[in-house]
Amino acid sequence: MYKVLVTGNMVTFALLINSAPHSAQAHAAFRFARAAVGQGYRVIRVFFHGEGVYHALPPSPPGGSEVSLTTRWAELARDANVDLVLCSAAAERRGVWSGESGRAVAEGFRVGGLGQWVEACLQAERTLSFT
Amino acid sequence: MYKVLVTGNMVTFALLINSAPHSAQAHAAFRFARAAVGQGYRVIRVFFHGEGVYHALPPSPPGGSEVSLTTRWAELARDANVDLVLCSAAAERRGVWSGESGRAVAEGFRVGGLGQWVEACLQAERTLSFT
Amino acid sequence: MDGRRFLCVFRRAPHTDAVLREHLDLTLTLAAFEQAVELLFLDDGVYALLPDRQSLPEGPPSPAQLLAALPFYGLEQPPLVERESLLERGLDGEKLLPARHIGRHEVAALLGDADVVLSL
Amino acid sequence: MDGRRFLCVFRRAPHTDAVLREHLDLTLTLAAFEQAVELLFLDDGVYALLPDRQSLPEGPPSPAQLLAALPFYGLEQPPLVERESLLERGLDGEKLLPARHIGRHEVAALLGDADVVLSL
Amino acid sequence: MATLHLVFHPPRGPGVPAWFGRLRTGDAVFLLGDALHGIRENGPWRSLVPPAEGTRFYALKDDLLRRGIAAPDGLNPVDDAGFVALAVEYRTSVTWS
Amino acid sequence: MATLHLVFHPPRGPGVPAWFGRLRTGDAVFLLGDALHGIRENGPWRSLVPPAEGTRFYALKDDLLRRGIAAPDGLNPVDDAGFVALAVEYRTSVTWS
Repeated sequence: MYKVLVTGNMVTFALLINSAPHSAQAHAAFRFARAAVGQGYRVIRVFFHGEGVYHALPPSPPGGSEVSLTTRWAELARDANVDLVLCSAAAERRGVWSGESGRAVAEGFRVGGLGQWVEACLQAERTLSFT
Repeated sequence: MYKVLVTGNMVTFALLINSAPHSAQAHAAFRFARAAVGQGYRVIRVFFHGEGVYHALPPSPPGGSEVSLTTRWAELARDANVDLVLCSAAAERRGVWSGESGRAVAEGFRVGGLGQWVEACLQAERTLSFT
Repeated sequence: MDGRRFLCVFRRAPHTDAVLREHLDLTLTLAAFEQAVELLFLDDGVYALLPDRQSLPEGPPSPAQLLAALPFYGLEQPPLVERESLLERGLDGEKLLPARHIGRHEVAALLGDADVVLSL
Repeated sequence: MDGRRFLCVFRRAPHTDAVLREHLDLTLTLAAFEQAVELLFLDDGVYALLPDRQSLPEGPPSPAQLLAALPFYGLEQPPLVERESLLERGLDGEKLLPARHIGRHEVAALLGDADVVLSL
Repeated sequence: MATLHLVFHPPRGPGVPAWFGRLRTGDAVFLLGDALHGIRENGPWRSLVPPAEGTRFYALKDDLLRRGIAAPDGLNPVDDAGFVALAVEYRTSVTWS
Repeated sequence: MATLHLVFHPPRGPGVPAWFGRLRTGDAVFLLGDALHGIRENGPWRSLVPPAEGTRFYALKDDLLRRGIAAPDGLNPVDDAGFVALAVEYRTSVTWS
């Protein structure tokens, strides 16, 4: 659970993740988002592009000691209202999602277009790329 | 379709793929295997480890101009009897496969253990790593 | 929504099929939203600016073919390329696609003056 | 099945969580099949041989912790490390985990004399 | 306006890295993950910290601890909240990986 | 026994790459993908081909064509079947990426 401080007029963030879940960039992105939310900042959207779309594979049932980044992102999204958007073209190209077969992405993630990333860049006051 | 020449006493190969499908290494591995089979050599096993397990995500229904490496590997496996094995631990860690939920891997691929890679190394006369 | 100045930084070798294509799609979407967009090629990204020399083997479009589409999406200014990245790779003598050459010391100002930097 | 001499070459920086772990699992499986296995660390792989200095933050096991398990799987010989890779990274003065130091010119013979080389 | 440079890659040779030439006074450098190896005692980036021209260097305490690296003078160890504070302070950021 | 070296990475600086120091007489080098950029007319690896000590260099014709690179003397362009023939000829192979 992440405590969200309600404060006025705080900086907002949009994050671009272009790297697969087991990269240093992917870990840094999650730690950044978690800390930002914990400090009361708003992360309006995280956009998963390129190899980053592998984040949205539904995680295996818990059992081992590792909690996947996918699960941790989903929890953060739920608790702090972060919009996790997958690029549809990149996801389809990699077999992570298919519009036709209705293959599902992990809970907490949704599929969208590049336009949603542009919108996020225009709304947020800070944009960070984890690529 | 790949024409398989039947010849005696030819060199056998085992391939290790550690890279995601859109890498140069992944493409080189497929081209190598296709050519080897086309020349009548036997590729006894291809083992997908690390980021290589993303090869086994079921491809999106065809529509675009790109045919995925996943589909091409499956065709090669069928036509030339190549055993495509996914490392179960690496696949589970990345959400590509789950023993408990019965999530399926792409047609032509199967899930196995590291022991199957060792066996392939002991049987094959040549081992190549595409990592 | 206000207009912003975007700087898209291309840092990777372009021939691994989907990468350049996906990054350009993102850039073209910015243009479609009528944003001010600069493309900057540096480090291994500069290899994207090598022209095709002859007819190509079948396969995905070449970097040169992909970049040729930019003007049709309103990106009429040629991209920026960092001179030192070319030099370090022995590409300073090579014929390149049209580009505006800048020095490494000028990159800091481009980064700082943009509203949004996308590292691709 | 006959016995073969395996050379496992570790070339990547080890801290990106799953990578070293997965490569070591593969190596330990070779040992479990009673094969002759040498581990060779070079390029950015040599960072795996830095010992832990103090108690670590919570998280996945450190490279040093992972490597400490090798003897329990029958890999009692310390791994090989390439001297030039250490030197190029300024690690030649650092305290390292136990390893057998070899020169770059010796790597060719190791590669050629192995029955199977796995590049990890 | 000043930029926050996020560096993720380890050193690729003995020379000055390309990103160092793309800094200007007032910029900050955040070394992440394996980039920290650059500033080990004899690492190729050690002499760049702190540079002559007021660029500030930062790293995560966890990343330093995990790699057994003592922060040299001029490198500021921060926690995750410090990372966020930097992203607020600097209007743009760029990633070198 | 001789080894086939599969090189996938582009040059990382002006010097001699680490893999070059790991060759011995009789070994072969196969440059793949972006490694080809190393042997452009002024590329940092151009002078390594052909080396003094009988190492042979190979590349895929397609990779050369796609990057607009003319094969220098001492570099043998082959097709996919040629790649396989090399893997048969050399008993071990190693990948540098």
